[in-house]
Amino acid sequence: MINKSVSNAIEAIGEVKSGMTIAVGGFGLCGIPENLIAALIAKNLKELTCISNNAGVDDFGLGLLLQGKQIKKMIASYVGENAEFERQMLSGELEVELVPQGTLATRLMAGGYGLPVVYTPAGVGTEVAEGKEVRKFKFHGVEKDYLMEYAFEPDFALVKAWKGDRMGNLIYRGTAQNFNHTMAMCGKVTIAEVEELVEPGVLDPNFIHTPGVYVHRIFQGENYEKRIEQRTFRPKD
Amino acid sequence: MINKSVSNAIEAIGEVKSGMTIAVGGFGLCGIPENLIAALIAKNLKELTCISNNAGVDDFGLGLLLQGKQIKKMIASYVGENAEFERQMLSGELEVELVPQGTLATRLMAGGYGLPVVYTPAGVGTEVAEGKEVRKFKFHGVEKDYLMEYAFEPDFALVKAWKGDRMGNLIYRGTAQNFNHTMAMCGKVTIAEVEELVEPGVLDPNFIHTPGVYVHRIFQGENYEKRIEQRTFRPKD
Amino acid sequence: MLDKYGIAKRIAKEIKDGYYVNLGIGIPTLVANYISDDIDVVLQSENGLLGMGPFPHEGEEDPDYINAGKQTITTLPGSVFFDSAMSFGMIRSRKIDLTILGAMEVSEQGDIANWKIPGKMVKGMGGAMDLVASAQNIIVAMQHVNKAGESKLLSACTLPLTGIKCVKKIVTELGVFDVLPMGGFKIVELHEGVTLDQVRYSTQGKLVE
Amino acid sequence: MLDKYGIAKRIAKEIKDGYYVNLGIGIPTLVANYISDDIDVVLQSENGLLGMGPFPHEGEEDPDYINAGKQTITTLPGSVFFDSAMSFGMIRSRKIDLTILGAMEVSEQGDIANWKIPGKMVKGMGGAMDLVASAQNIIVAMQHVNKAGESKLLSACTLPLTGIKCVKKIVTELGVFDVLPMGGFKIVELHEGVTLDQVRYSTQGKLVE
Repeated sequence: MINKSVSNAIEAIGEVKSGMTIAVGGFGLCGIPENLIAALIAKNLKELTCISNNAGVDDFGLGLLLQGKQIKKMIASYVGENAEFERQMLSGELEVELVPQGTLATRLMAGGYGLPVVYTPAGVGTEVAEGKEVRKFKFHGVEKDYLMEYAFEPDFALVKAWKGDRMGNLIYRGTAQNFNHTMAMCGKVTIAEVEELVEPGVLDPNFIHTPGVYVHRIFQGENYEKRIEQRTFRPKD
Repeated sequence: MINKSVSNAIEAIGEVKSGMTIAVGGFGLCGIPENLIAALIAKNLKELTCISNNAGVDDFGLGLLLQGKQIKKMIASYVGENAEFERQMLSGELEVELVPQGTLATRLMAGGYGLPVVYTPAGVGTEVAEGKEVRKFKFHGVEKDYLMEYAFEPDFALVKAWKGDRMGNLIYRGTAQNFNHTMAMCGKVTIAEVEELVEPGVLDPNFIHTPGVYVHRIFQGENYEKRIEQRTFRPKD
Repeated sequence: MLDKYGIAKRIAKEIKDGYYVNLGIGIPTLVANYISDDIDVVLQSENGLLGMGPFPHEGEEDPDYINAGKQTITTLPGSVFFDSAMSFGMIRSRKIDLTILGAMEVSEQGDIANWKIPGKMVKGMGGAMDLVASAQNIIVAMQHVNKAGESKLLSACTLPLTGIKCVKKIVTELGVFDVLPMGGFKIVELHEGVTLDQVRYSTQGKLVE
Repeated sequence: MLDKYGIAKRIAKEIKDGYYVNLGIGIPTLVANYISDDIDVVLQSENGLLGMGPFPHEGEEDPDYINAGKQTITTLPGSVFFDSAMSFGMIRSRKIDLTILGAMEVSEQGDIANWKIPGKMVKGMGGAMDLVASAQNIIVAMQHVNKAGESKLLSACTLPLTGIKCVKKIVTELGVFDVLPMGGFKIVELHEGVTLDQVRYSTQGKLVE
């Protein structure tokens, strides 16, 4: 059995260096790799380029890296929940590249599927299209313009799954899957933290989201806070 | 609850017409939609263009459609197990387009993911590249040639799953998943036969392979033969 | 004249039995409350869920179950979770029948601007550009005029665009308008108590009466 | 001189601990029998399986569990099933460390021909073109000469190509040969009882001794 398990987040991110490009899973604060983010802070890695759908909130998620001025460039689709982010962006300390959410997901997918580019209609006719190749294709019976977008090839992908085994096979729970699976597939090196680490053979081979071949190191995370951004309830019946 | 279930294969293929392009799931004889193939025979539809990794064997799978001269064109990666196929191809009755297996899968995936084209390195420098756009991309640190390949947009996709619910959610078993999931996603209309049809809520929402949004009709198949092509055993211990 | 609940209720009538629907943030989210019990509809949340249910009861919230607005939600029988790439794959491949979203401006060509105001903090486009570029049927839910009293139905958008030639229908507090293929806002209906003059006054773009 | 089992056994030595390996049909399939018990290796079958186990015991065969050669197989703890698109996705994105396949011809540039003989029934390329176009490390297992006694290590392939400039190593009944980046078959080792003259005689392409 190939054993990819390590004991903790610090050991897991051993090779991550300042200046690298890292993809970080999660949507908002849902499904973020809490332990790996803490390890990036503990090791005080700097000048990171982070690819993540969002940038956390001021005191949680990637917001913690922003507090420590560890991020040089943020590639995201929506970054609205974070005052420190706004301050650094407006002051020019932080470089920001906004990418439509579907384009973000698809460029990550392209990396994992070995496709150097994809053509997507998102952003045609908008400022997102500036400087990009535009090409017409007929598809679904309609001829329209598409933008050529490059695959992401991050140095590291840091993802969070629900359960995983020592061979790196991962399963996610609910909407915490979000970008984690796609990012896991495209990291040059992928590190996964899981709520429960099990032995190979425990997970049903029919129902694994991310095959272990994509995962290089795995560990069981600790003290998950799993903070909720918008606690919304229905009226009492 | 959206109810997509119909009572049988004949009802399910109601709108399939002669001359249409249909994607048919399975790898060899594993995971083929046995009931749907039988219905195509019963309705004696002709001039079909079939996209399928293989063409069955003489007396099973798509081979049965070949016997009835129902296929005009076959798009496949490997067609070696079928004498009638060979006869029709050599006589010019049957048009054959051979596509590398990964290109086949990826063109189907592109259809389901709304990507009009993909670039793949398979077939560069071979006869598969003839007439195709070749373009250099740098990916994985290597600059090399890729071929532009178009997404498949079949009129119908006929797939076979293990279990499914009335909303069209599907799960597959073992290597019978193969092309079925990918094809289910790209059919303009997708019809699924399953070994066991259940009510919505029975299948775990975390472990559905093909979301029901891709599936238009579903029914529980009958009398699965599930023939094995190469029955191979290990020596007795 | 309708309030935001009225707009949501009116839009709900556009939803047909068997539809898969994506609801944006704001008024569109309210639409879910007015979908007829007589029809079966599946709500997609682009962060990876088909079959979104109502908000949870207090104490039953689950941090792993959220919608695209990061609100806690529940599932329904037949729900499915999936990853973001598949989510936008199904959007691009036109499996979603109807997309309802808010806007700052819509042009008479169907262009939409709803993500960025120059000079203000830019939060990002999220999934809006993908949705408008691919959806086959887009309804915009918005106020007819902005807070400064300026029309939001324009001959051309003044704000940075989210997508071009994509909006099919607009529902405002004043009425329902189809965006015509050759350009122009066609009055489909005026809400109760609204006069044609009111609409003319509040619409800067070409109105087709 | 080695028989096909010997060739398979020799190739097995190229497999390192932790490798993910794709084995083609024919001699490559035999390689699985000779992988050292001291190392952990995962076999990929491109029809959608990582962690291929041995053939089943008689009576335990399962029609839903087959390999790319359509043979009945078993799984191992940690196995995963997936769809064909993901399978070739992982091949293209270079997650498979080693691909071992047969060939009819290999050129001194590393071109390979293994799918089509003009005038004979064409069965198709299956997954071979995808594998050779993407694999970072390809070993060819084959006989040094064909049934007509003609060399299969050529200056240029005569048969229709499967892929270009991709083969890194060849193991035949005579020896082990690296395909050099600048072209040529570099002799890495001669099998027991094989003379240099035998290899020279059987190799039409440029031999680097």
